[in-house]
Amino acid sequence: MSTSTPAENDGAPVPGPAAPARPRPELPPAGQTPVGQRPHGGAGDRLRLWWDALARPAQWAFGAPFVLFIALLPILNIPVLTTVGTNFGAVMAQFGMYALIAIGLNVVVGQAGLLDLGYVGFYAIGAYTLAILTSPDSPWNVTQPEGWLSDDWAWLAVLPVAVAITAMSGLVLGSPTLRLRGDYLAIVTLGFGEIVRLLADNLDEITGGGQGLKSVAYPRLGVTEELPNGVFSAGNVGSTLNSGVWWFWLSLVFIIISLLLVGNLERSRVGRAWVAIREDEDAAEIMGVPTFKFKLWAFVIGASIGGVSGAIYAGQVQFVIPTNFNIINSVLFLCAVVLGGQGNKLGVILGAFIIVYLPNFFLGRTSLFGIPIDGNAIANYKYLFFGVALMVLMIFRPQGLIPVRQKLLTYGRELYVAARRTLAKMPDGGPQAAYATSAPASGTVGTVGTPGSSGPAPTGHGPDGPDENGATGNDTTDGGNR
Amino acid sequence: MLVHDVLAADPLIGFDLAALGRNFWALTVDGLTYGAVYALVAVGYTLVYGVLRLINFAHSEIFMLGMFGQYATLLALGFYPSGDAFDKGILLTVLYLGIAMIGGMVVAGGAAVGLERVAYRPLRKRGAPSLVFLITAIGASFVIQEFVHFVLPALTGGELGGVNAEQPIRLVEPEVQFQIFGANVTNVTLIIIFSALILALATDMFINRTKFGRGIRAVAQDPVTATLMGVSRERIIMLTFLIGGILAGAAALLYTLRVPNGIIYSGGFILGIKAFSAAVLGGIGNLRGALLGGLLLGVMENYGQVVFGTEWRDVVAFVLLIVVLMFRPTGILGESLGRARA
Amino acid sequence: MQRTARRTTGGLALALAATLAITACGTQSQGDNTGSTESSSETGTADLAIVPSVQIDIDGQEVPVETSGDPVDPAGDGTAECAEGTSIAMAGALTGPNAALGQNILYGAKVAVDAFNAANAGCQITIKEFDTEGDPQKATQVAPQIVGDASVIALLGPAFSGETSATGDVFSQAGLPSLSASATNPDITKNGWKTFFRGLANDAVQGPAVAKYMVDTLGYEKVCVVQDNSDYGVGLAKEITAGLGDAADDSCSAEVKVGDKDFAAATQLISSSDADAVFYAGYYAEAAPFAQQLRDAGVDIPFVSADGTNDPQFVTQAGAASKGAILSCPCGPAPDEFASAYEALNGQAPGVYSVEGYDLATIMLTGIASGVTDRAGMLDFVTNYDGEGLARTYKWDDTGELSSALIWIYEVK
Amino acid sequence: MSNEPGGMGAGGDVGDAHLSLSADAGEPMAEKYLPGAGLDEPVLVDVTEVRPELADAALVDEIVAADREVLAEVGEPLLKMEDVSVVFGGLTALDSVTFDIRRGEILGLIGPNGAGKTTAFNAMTGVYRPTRGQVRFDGQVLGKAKRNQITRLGIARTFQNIRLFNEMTALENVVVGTDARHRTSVPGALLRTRRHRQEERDAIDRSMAILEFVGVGARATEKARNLSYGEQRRLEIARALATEPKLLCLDEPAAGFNPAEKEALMDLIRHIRDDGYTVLLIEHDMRLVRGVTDRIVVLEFGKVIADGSPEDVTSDPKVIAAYLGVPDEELAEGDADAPA
Repeated sequence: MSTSTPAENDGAPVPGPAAPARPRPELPPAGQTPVGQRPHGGAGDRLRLWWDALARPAQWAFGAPFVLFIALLPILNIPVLTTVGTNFGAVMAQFGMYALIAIGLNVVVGQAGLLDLGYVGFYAIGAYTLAILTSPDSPWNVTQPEGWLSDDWAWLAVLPVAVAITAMSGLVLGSPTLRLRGDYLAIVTLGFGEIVRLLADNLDEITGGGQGLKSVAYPRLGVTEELPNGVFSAGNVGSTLNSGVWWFWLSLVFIIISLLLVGNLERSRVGRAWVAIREDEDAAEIMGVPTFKFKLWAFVIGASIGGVSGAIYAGQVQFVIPTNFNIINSVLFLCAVVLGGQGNKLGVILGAFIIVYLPNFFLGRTSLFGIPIDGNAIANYKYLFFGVALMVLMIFRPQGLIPVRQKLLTYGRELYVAARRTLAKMPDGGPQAAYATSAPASGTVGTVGTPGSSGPAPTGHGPDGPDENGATGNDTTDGGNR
Repeated sequence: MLVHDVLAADPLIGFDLAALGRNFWALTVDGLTYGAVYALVAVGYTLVYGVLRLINFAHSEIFMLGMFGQYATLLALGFYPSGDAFDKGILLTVLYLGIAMIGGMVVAGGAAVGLERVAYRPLRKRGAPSLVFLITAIGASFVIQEFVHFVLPALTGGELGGVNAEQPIRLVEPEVQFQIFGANVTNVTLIIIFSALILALATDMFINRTKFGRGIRAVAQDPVTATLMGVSRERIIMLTFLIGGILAGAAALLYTLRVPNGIIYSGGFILGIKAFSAAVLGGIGNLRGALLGGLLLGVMENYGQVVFGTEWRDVVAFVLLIVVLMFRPTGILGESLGRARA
Repeated sequence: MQRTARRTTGGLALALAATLAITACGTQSQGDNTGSTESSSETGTADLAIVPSVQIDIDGQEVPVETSGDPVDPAGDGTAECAEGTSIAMAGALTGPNAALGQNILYGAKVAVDAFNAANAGCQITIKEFDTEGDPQKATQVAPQIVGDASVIALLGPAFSGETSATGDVFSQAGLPSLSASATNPDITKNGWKTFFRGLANDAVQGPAVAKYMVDTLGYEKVCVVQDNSDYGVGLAKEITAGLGDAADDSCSAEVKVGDKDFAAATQLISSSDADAVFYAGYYAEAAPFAQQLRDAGVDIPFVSADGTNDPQFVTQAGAASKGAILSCPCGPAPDEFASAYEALNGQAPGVYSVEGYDLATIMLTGIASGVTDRAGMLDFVTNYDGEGLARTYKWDDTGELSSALIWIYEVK
Repeated sequence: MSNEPGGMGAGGDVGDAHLSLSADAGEPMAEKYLPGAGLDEPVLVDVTEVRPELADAALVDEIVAADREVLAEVGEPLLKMEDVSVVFGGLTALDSVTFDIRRGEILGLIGPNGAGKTTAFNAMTGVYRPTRGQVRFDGQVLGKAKRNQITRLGIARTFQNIRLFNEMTALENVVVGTDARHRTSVPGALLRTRRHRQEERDAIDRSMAILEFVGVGARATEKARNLSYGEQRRLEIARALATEPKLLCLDEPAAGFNPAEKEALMDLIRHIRDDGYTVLLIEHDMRLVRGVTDRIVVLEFGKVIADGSPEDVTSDPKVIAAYLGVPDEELAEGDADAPA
């Protein structure tokens, strides 16, 4: 029981000098790189500080042209980028849906740290709500012939219902299971995803079971003579502006809305509560964070964003079948979040792009930069490449491509500006020297802490030794030397 | 109005207790047979979780490799795959069964140790958080599946692997031995349940009585202190994966006795998830819990299928898991191998 | 340390041998009667094959097998001229779980195209493959590429009913004739598409025909209908159950999942019911283990299934358990020279829907040979086509259904 | 496995039967794994640039001052331990402990290792529910309140092993403390209601003031894990102050400090007390305790053996015996009432 307490030997009543704390003879946790050797990202830091100091509207100003470029991508038809085997617009539409899911899942996994392996369940509930309410096959169809809802606005009218039902299912799944921690939660959510798929499979009177539900509603916009059902109908295939592109733009709109909303949440008490729960749930609870309530909110918000994406999917394909709401997709969504960088809204969108675009890039492509390749065979190996990519990435770049750079304060910007200014006028000796000399505030010792403690504080809760004030009545091990 | 007549028209979810009553014992015997396979695979999950706090998603693929391992051994022994059962007399059959099981164990055990060295050791060296381990495990599961799906047929000239399941080699033709309460008990059932029991006992003794077993329990409870006490953590982890692999290999042979045409690249995935649910059901990290969880899940699945309808099998399994975890978060027998960690 | 590791695993192996010894003496008591299952390894399933037995019409009555005229030869008279690069497209699942069915259709079509290209030097036709993985969303991504490719003047596919429903509008608005070799969901042709032609009888024909055949000709009173959850299985089971009427014993009817290998409960339900036969609506990957587990459980009532199981793989995987199984199929028996040409080209025996793939490709090729150069031309060629194929006579009514739909009954002997 | 303590009433976490303060968070996240690793130049910000008024220390004190209305006036007992016993299975960790903490004072709670200091601390902060007796705080009995409700009642605490939110910056850590008093939830944040914006502004102002108050203002935009050990200790105190407590409990805040830093910490604790807070200090180091506390309670084997001013407590023979053990000759005469 190697826990050391400062006064190893009980000080005599007459207070002798307290023995300086022997740093715990703990083994350095594997892989802990001492501070010194960490890469000193000069440029990276300055860039990051510059981005943080930007006001949010300014950040969106930088973002807008980039979003416009992404939106026009399917039309620009860039030679190498455009997929050969599959329609580029439709692939980008699928990317839009996966990006929405990644944002929703990021709230649950990236920010609140709740491992959810059954996220495809919410995607399925969103799709099926829309299909059940608008497909002529389903008994509860509310659109024109039987019901009262006119076909043109059916999709838009049912969307909020789909989001509401998915949010409720997030509540139903969350409330009993959120008391569980870590791996237990993962398995229970995996079970939930499977249960939703099997319900869709077995309740065939309502969900059409294995035969699925067809001609699901879609927005009837831009109706012209040669496009009797509007631009969003699957029939609109001819021109470059086919239905895939329109659905891609629609999903972009929803992506921007959800980025704004999640951004608002991130910069508020809710976002801070989530990150606190992710970092250390017990400490968060003691600091007054109602952890259960916010974990439930994370599930509900994640679920509703997944519901929106499900509704868009059902609208685009206009046919819903249970087969592709399976575990493999749940895992792919998780990989998109982890690949992109957990906790980073923009990073997970990049992750979603890689997951959707890469296999389609190879499909049907016979030569790449002149090298003849058999695109279909490579696409065939899709899961093999994903598996290898995951394993390699987790070893060398586990925090994902764009690591999290969270801003949790609504009005924290001036501080970053001030920080940037102090950094700018820092003498070449680097901040450390300047800091040591100037003792800015009164009463602070400010000097480097106790020996051997700079850098990552030996935060005491080392690998596994129970420590002094642990509960479970282990006062007996308090001093460890009784 | 609309909703009412849809639900009343034809009961979406049947509820037929009489059918359960009629077939109770037969379902129990069948349930125990599959439960035994779940149990042996669940032990692999429980050991690895107890020692490393890691859901070894790829363990289901280790089981699948075990199936191919025992199949390759039989091919090597000169068996020609045909739909019919081989009848070479009892002693020879048992000998071949033994050799095939050992072949399965060697392949599965080797694959498990290889998996640990390639996928998990580098992560442990870098002190990765548990989510990273999980993602690697999922990646490894994909890699092994697609290896058997595409690469293995290329390597073995189409002999092994590929899209279709292997043509079965049947060593034992199921013959009804005796009946308990009217349920037929075949020799295949006997072999599976007895072998599983013996293996479970052997593993239990190994964990609780031998030096290595103590090492595993020590590393499970407190890796740092165990290392200080001279227990080599890396070797113990390797041993844990080895035992998990061996049991999965044995389970693979027993499973193919019952389902000879189940040897396909995707044959292990769903079974693995069920086996892990069984391990969690019994109490993750608890050896006896895994065995109890496996048998219980096997039997409950069968009952659920008859009562609610055969399409509800997996739903019954997952609902059972969620209900147990809500009221007993550490599983039926509670965690024991490692610390109590909710 | 090393030695102990070896000794312990050795110990484990010993314990294992003991297990087997114990169970061996368990089986000892009945040692004498295992002798009964003769069959050394060689004879095995070599002699078991799916043999056509009789042809039935829609109300299950046997129809004399009239020797239909000789099937159209894709090679034609070798004088075909066509524009460079004219091609036909094939869309279906070439990867993913149902890859085998998509490949059967593609390889069948390749046999026809090879014969055509060999004979007609002046016109080389290529098959462009579009993989949909059997996933409707992937189909919506692939459809625009097919329609967008001007060189494609006919489409063999989409293979599954799900994909067809998802992309039907696309092809009908583009006027691209699409001949499906395997989509059997009856209400696909109710969407008013002018460009969809079903190359085989749909479930609404096969279902009642087989059901009546079972009840009237084979005289079963109680049949257990077991279905899987694929759109093919669900559709077919509905038709069969309707056709059987009260002969369908719902106490032992069950639904299993694609990918299942363990059918213990379903087998138990059937063995405890007094049904005369089991009808399985689904694909061979599940039918084989199901049949084998039925026989293992001592259930030896006849095993009836349909075109999804009518594949040599069913016999190889189910082995002895497939003996005596009755398999229906809208497809006619594949003549031997087609089977040998198929095996020579693709290295495997023809499977389910291979013959349809060949027949439909032949129709497209004869269309091209007769001077059709664009989609509209091909569309009206196919609409008015009336000719013999290997499987059946191909003549479509205005909704795209085959007019003369006869069902073949096969038996595994 | 040590048995789980019985009455873990507070906090309904079924699975978390004990407040695993010593939560063995498994392998600590290696440096490289923490998202955003790589920014390691200490980025300093002069808080007074952003909020010029914070340069004036008196104003800082005034902002940080406790303004929570308290039922008990100064000197009256704020927290009463009424005959509290806590029993874990066979082990009686606390044996009918009775003492109180008067408002406006710094109370030291000392005792040799294993005397039950930590159990008392957990019982006071509602982490354990006493097996017998009750804890009365500011007139209310701490019944089955959840841990986060107890923080809102007005008890804030630090941890012996620093448990900061490493991925958040120092300022964000303190703002999480202020969130305990906020009521904005998801709807408020989504629509950015007036209350939400108001709370956010107050949070930043108050947090910067508190950071200045404890002397970590310069590192406001620095990630908690990049701060030095001393600074992290101070940040934890700042985070506790941010929840506007009535009673601030410090659990061995000076662990690992050198004498100079201990001196500075004593100034800070006095400074907090003068700012209107009641402070409970658990500490081993007698020199520190004598120097700063107004009153000391000594525990041994779960029983209170002394309660009084630092001078007479440190000269009390029982306390010396508890700490040093009884010299042999007295033991021979058998007169020392060595504890059973």
